[in-house]
Amino acid sequence: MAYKVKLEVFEGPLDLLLHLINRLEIDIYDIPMAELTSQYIEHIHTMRVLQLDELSEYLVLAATLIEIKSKMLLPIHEEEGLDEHQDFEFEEDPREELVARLMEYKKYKEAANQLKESAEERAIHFTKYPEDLSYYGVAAAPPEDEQLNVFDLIGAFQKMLQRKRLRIPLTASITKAELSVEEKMDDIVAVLKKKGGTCDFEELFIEGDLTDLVISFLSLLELMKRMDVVVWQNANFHQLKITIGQEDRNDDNR
Amino acid sequence: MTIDSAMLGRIESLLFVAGDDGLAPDQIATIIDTTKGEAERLLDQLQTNYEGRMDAGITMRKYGGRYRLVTKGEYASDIAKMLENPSPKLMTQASMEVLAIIAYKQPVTRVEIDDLRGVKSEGPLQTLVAKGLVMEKGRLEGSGRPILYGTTELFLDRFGLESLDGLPPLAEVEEGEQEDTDLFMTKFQEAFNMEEDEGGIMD
Amino acid sequence: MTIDSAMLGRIESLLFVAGDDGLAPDQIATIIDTTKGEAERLLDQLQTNYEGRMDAGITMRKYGGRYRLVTKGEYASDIAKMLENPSPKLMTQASMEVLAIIAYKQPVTRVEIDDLRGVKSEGPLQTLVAKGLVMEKGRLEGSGRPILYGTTELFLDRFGLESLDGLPPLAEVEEGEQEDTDLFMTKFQEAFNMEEDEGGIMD
Repeated sequence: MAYKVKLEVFEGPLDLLLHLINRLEIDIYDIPMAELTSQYIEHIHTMRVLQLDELSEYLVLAATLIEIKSKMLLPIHEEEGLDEHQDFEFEEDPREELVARLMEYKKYKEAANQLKESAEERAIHFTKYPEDLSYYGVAAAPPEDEQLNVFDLIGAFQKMLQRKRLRIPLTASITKAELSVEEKMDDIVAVLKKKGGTCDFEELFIEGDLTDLVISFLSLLELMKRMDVVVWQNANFHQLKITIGQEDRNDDNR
Repeated sequence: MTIDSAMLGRIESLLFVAGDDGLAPDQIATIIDTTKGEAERLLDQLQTNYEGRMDAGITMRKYGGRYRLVTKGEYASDIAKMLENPSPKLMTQASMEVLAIIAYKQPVTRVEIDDLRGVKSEGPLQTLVAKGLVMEKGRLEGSGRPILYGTTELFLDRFGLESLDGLPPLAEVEEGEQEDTDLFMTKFQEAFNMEEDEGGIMD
Repeated sequence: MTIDSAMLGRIESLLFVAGDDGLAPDQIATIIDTTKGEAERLLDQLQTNYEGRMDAGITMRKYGGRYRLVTKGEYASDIAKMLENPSPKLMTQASMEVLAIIAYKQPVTRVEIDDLRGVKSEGPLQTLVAKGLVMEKGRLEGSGRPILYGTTELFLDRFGLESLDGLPPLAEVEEGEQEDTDLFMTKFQEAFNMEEDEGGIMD
């Protein structure tokens, strides 16, 4: 089994405490206060070196831990035996309140993780912008008398930011990486064959952005160099014509 | 059946136009001039069709009471390839914790959140408000009249929830007692610690 | 045939997200890892399916070498009806978006608003001006001297604000929240080697 070093971020004293309980494999319903307290304080020492802003909050809990620890050192009240627990007349365990707090906190910490999963599951479903309806007329405004909420404004703004984030990049950045001269040469030969072996120079440059056009041109140069195509014109200033090389006319695999 | 087909087409076109704003069943009903119940039946039908059709890249989801068209989950990686910045940044653990507390306990004051977490939550709380996930829902009567916080419509959308009832149930704290009483008792005896673990501790 | 179905779904999902921008066949080919020719064949197939399916509210059109999904012509009147809908919660979203941009970024030109939203905002803007929530606040110096827009007194009144300072702060950067704890923990881990973590409680 791989040894996993997990970078743990503590979200406060209770979080640190839960972490320690987990790491020390302590039964949360029967916390050994001495051990936990010393571990906790050891961690705080490290934190103090780093001047944690929330140090005071950690210290408050440290004081609580020490208080509980000292209460538990007090003589234990007489216990009558096993049947004692049936009349539910227990002394309060000094740890009780702490455990309740920890369990309550843990509940929401786990809920936070579940929510994170919900968000991840939601994020795989993409939506689209609403269509621009200005063609159909003017969009309605909020009804006259309605009291509006500034938080709706924020919601609307955030939604818009999200849309912006999901905007599709320009054609170039998608195609650039994939468009190779090699492929384009094949395309050009294919076009030529479709057109009966000859076409106008311009016909090879109808579609595409700048990158596309440059690649087309390079491909054409390469084809000329290989004598796969011939470029010619009837006279000066006439239309440039491209004709496929003889050996290519009946041969699919150049 | 063919009547339904045309109706489904109408609804699809409306949902398509609405995009991520989505439409509530009663809005749809008004536009296509039918009852809300009938609109909901048609929406169910539409959903079934999307899920059943292999050649459908989109399907329908209801978030916060409004239906919207979304892409099917299996195409997420294709779409991610196409977009400039596809994956949303995850929120910090602190923000998630505060959000969870607000979602489950709303309306709730900042002090309650602080107490629960054992740490000040002002920063994450403001972030959540600024992100439109959390909003003020009035004020608590009494001294200081502290602000009460709750979640927004956008929260439901971002977390894929139909309503707050759709929140996953909070883990039951009393699991040791109620679900596994025997196991609990066994541990109990092993520990020779018969005192107080019984009751009040957990809630 | 079933292989085609799944491919059609993939393409539909891409076109759906691409929206108005549309996609060129070679873009689609790149994403779904096939040839341009094959992509074009699939696009033809998709088009045929849309036209043939009565329950399809959308179809596909090619403009300027790029394919995009559009609603079928016969539903135009339904879509127009969305605008007249007496409780147009959907449409308020567009207006709200424009209003939010103006409120937070004022003074701002229409072009800036369009850029931010990625769609034309003339309609909602006119509506907001007509309703008195937004007004001209002079003109930008420079070419064209475009109109600058800002919010009105009525805006403050309707939103229950004393002044613009009362607007809650906005998170514009996706994750601006550099929380102290994170920074702290980064350093902390450098200094202190965390051993284990089995998960259980912490995860």
